[in-house]
Amino acid sequence: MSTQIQEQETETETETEQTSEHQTRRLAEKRERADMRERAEADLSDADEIVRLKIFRYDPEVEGKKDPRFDTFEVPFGKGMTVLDALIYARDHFDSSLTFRHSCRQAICGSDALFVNGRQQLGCKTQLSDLEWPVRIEPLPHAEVVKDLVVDMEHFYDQMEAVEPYFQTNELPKGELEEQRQTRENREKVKMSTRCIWCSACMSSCNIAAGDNKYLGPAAINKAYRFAMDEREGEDMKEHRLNIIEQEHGVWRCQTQFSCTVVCPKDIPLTEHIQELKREAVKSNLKFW
Amino acid sequence: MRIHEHDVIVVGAGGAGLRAAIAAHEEGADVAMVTKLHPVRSHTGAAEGGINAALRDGDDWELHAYDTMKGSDYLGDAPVIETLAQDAPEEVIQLEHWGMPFSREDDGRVSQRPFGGLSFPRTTYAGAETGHHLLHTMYEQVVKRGIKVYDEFYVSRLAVTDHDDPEDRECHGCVAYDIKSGDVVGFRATGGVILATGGDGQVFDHTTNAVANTGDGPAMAYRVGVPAEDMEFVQFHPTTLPSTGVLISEGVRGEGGILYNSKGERFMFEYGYANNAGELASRDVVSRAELTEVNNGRGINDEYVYLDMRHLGDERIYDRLENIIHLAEDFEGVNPVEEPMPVKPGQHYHMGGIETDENGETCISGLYAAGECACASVHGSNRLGGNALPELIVFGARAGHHAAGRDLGEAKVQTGPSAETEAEENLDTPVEPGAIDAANEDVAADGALVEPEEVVEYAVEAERHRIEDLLAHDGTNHAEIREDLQKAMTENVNVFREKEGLKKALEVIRECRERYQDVGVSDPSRTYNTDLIHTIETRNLIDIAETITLGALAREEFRGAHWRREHQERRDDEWLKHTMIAWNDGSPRLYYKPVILEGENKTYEPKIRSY
Amino acid sequence: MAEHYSSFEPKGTRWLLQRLTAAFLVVVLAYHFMLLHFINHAADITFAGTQVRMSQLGYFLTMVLFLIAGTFHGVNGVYNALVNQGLDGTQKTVVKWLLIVAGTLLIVQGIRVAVAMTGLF
Amino acid sequence: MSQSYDRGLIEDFGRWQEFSAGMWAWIFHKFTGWVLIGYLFTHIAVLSTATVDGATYTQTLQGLESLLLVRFLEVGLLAVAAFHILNGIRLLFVDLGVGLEAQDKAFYAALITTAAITVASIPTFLMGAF
Ligand SMILES: Cc1cc2nc3c(=O)[nH]c(=O)nc-3n(C[C@H](O)[C@H](O)[C@H](O)COP(=O)(O)OP(=O)(O)OC[C@H]3O[C@@H](n4cnc5c(N)ncnc54)[C@H](O)[C@@H]3O)c2cc1C
Ligand code: HEM
Ligand code: SF4
Ligand code: F3S
Ligand code: FES
Repeated sequence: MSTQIQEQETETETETEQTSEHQTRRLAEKRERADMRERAEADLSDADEIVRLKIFRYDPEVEGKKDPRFDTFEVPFGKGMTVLDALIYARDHFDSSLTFRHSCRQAICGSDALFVNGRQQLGCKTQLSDLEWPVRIEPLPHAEVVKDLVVDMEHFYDQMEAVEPYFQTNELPKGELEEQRQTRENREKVKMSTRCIWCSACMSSCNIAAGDNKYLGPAAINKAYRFAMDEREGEDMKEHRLNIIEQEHGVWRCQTQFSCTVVCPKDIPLTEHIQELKREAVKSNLKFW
Repeated sequence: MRIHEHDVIVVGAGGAGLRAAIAAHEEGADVAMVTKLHPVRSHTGAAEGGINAALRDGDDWELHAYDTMKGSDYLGDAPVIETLAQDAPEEVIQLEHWGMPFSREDDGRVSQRPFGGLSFPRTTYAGAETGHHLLHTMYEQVVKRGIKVYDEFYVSRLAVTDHDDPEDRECHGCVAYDIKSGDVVGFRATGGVILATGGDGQVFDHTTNAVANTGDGPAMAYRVGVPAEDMEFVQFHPTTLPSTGVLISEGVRGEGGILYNSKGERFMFEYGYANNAGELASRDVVSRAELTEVNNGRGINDEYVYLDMRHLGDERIYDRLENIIHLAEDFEGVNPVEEPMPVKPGQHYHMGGIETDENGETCISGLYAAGECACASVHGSNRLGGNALPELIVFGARAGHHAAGRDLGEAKVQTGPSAETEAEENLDTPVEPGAIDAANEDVAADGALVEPEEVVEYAVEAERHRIEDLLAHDGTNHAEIREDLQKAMTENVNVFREKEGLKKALEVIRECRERYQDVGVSDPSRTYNTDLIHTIETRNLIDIAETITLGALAREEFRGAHWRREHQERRDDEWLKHTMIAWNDGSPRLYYKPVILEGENKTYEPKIRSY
Repeated sequence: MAEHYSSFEPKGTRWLLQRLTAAFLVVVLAYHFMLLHFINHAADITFAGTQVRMSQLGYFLTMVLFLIAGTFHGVNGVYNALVNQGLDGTQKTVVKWLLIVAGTLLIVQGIRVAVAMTGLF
Repeated sequence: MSQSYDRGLIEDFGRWQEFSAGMWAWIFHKFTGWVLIGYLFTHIAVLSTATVDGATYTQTLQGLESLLLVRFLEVGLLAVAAFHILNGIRLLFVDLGVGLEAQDKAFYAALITTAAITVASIPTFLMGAF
């Protein structure tokens, strides 16, 4: 129910404007950056240690950033500093166009999964002191780069949503304010799987997902696991859940590479969950035969 | 011009926004969510503790309401508090039916545990990640219902008619900046716009809130004429990690954790801040004690104190406080089994916000607010732990239902400037608050804009200009302004408040406003321009900071989370009233409206708050 | 866009068979290697020796089964590997049938060889 | 506005160096699997000489065995088969959900055992080749 009317005129107008203004803007940018550097330098001189960051830069529409490159930033290091802290410092003091997603700073929003020194990790949960310096920071591999460290997450969301990621049951209790019963053991069983924060680190690390774009991927399968194993949904629904993950690009694609399990910032035993679903699927198929 | 049309538009997709969208959908409305973060990235996910609801025998909603009223230090409105207590059980069971993985009892029912300030263990929880599960469970329901989500769309302006009196104005939609493509997009809402933009902790430089919690909703509503209510009431948490603001739960002190200053003194006792309760004194007492230590030169690095739990022994730590070890290691690089953890107070929750009634509606028809950005008011001057999450689902649902046309009955809470009973006449501000050029840039000033389509189109056009200007202008970097603002707020408007400091803060805020006139965005890109977004947010922070400080300066008493050096007592005779600030088209005006203490079955008598 | 699951086909069958054949192959392959490289050195193999072994029904059947299991396991493994790399559509169908034909030919030829080795026909 | 850039080499550079155990195991298993199926086809082809007559069969086999290259290839085949079997066992355990925490150690063990078997078998394989 949406009306989308493209306004041709303004669009072309702004475009020409942009190119003509580009020079001046870039010069001004440079001046500004020099200013910021100066201020930052004052900070640098009393810092004991400097950490060097090599950050991937790319912007499809800015001259000079169309070809991807690595920029080096030198950031004063302090105890307890995380990769995200360093990125924020670099952005606020050296180059305000440095772009990355972040929000909670406490490993719960899942927006800052990055490729740091060749491994998928959350910027906010990675101590600089645990890394080899200089620190190389890139956007997540196997995802389209939108700009700098920001990647397109649509594909990941699509996969997550393809497994019917919502609770379904036909047997809700009748009484008013009556909850469904769930044993502690059963809650314990699904507990780890419910901790996923949709950061997509696992998906990015999986070679199979890289090769087969339709592969559901570890996070989505884990999501399916979360419901399939929840006793509150009932047996019928479990059957249905297994059908979903048994699809061509479902669990059978997993080659137990374990890299998803290795990188998951929430320590979810993804491979184990996938394997368990494979066995469950075989078991239920054996019932059919 | 791209204009999307829906019955109900929900701005923000945290707990409150998601619940509102589901409610509107239940009502049969065509609802869409517009959010600057993908829903699962919202800060509701960070809540750990739990959700209060009177579910069991021996407990009932009246007890919950009573506890909440007492916790609010009698500044909450009874009809709203009672609505919260009455609706919470049903809403929590609803969550359970949607599959939320609550912690369980042996008999398979949802577990409840005791929480500070509650007379009954009524806090339901899901491990130490209640908010995460609440957020994800509701997003799942949104996916199930196929509700349209415009994710990574930054709402920067409300489309409101241009009547002189805010109470005559109507909201017809909003304008958003599509972060990925750089388009300015209009949203037309035939039923209503629900703001659910969450907290505004970024006003301070140290907070448990997310970087995205910049108070956009309250700032936008405030500027189109909705009064801001009780803004001076900001809750601080005494134990947060200095570098990130990550919260170290009260559990550490509960288990016997000890606070030390740089001289190794157990200052809670040594300097008599709380000779009986010591580390277990209430949040505000501990926060102030910590800051006093630092101010008196007994802090470490002039910044924080130590929270030590080593003496508890490895076994007990691993058994009960394991997650604390991970938090300290991951976010502070400290292993709390081997060394003490640095902690300092941090902003945690804002009780004040957009003035609404118990149906979530503001004085502008068609404009609603729910969640932390709203002030109905449930929490009064102090929020009890575990009461924010039920607020999200209860008032989120009510706002959603009401916007979609369900009849919820006449609201008991009066809203808008007409509810004023008393004006603030002699507030002594060192500088003029409000817009620099008093002219109202937020509503077309000629009073001609009333047609819904026009209102939205005008707003889109205005916003497009503002963004073009910001992009074209090379001026001050917003980050400098933001940093100075946050520092000033933390220095002067945090747990310690005194007249001179508050005035100082107002001066800095004014300066920030002036510097903001010259702000520019140096990233020329249309694609994912976070520089631009942060620049717009900074404007909102300035407005919010000002309301907090004005409220704090006006309220000459010590109530709940608001402490004044000059006024160390709660003064019910004079201050049993809500502080209201109206933007007043650019020149803010303070006034008061009464607190409603008459509940359904009883009237709440203010008592001394002691536990 | 993510593909929603469509028609129900237990993909688990091939997965299970891959594991079962693998388990079988471990034993037989080890036996095969031992017998033909360590007990009887490969260099000393003669038709006569082969014939003696092949003429025992048990050994004959084991070897035929070995062949079938090995072929299925190998061909199915290759197919999976290609699908994992995103092989799709007509290409996938073509490859599938190519592999089935190749596998069948291998088994047929293998059995012919085995039969020849018995020297009975 | 999908002008996304294919990171190509930039992405691949530095990726394989940081592969984890499970990924290497996957690559080696794949590689060895392909070698083995390739060998199976060749093997049957060679053995097909049996359908001509016994003498040709014996001649072909012994002719091949007298080539030093073939002897070396056989050592290689053993190595490949040994790894595929050992890692195959590891994978079977993984499928059964047994010992998942030790999967990386199991991979290293498979590598070492393969090396040991290969080295130990060299004398047998090369016997009489010189
Ligand atoms: C660390 C921590 C622990 C807590 N623990 C508890 C607890 O145990 N119990 C309890 O009851 N409460 C707790 N709280 C409080 C409670 O979690 C919050 O008050 C509540 O989650 C706020 O929810 P919300 O839906 O209002 O906002 P949020 O969840 O913050 O969501 C805000 C939404 O608005 C969107 N948004 C914001 N601005 C814009 C804009 N301009 N345009 C478009 N979209 C926008 C964002 O994208 C986001 O989706 C805790 C808070 C914190 C910080
Ligand atoms: C004649 C001998 C064998 C041949 C020709 C062979 C061939 C193959 C091939 C081609 C693959 C696919 C690899 C890929 O690209 O992913 C494979 C996979 C596999 N092989 Fe073998 N193999 C043989 C023996 C064995 C043995 C003895 C085992 C012992 C356990 C084994 C276990 C496995 C397993 C478990 C897989 C599946 C890997 C996966 O899909 O997860 N194989 N094999
Ligand atoms: S499973 Fe782990 S790595 Fe994957 S998206 Fe969820 S939290 Fe991230
Ligand atoms: S990395 Fe990929 S192959 Fe399976 S175990 Fe994890 S999904
Ligand atoms: S910033 Fe939220 S997960 Fe890192």
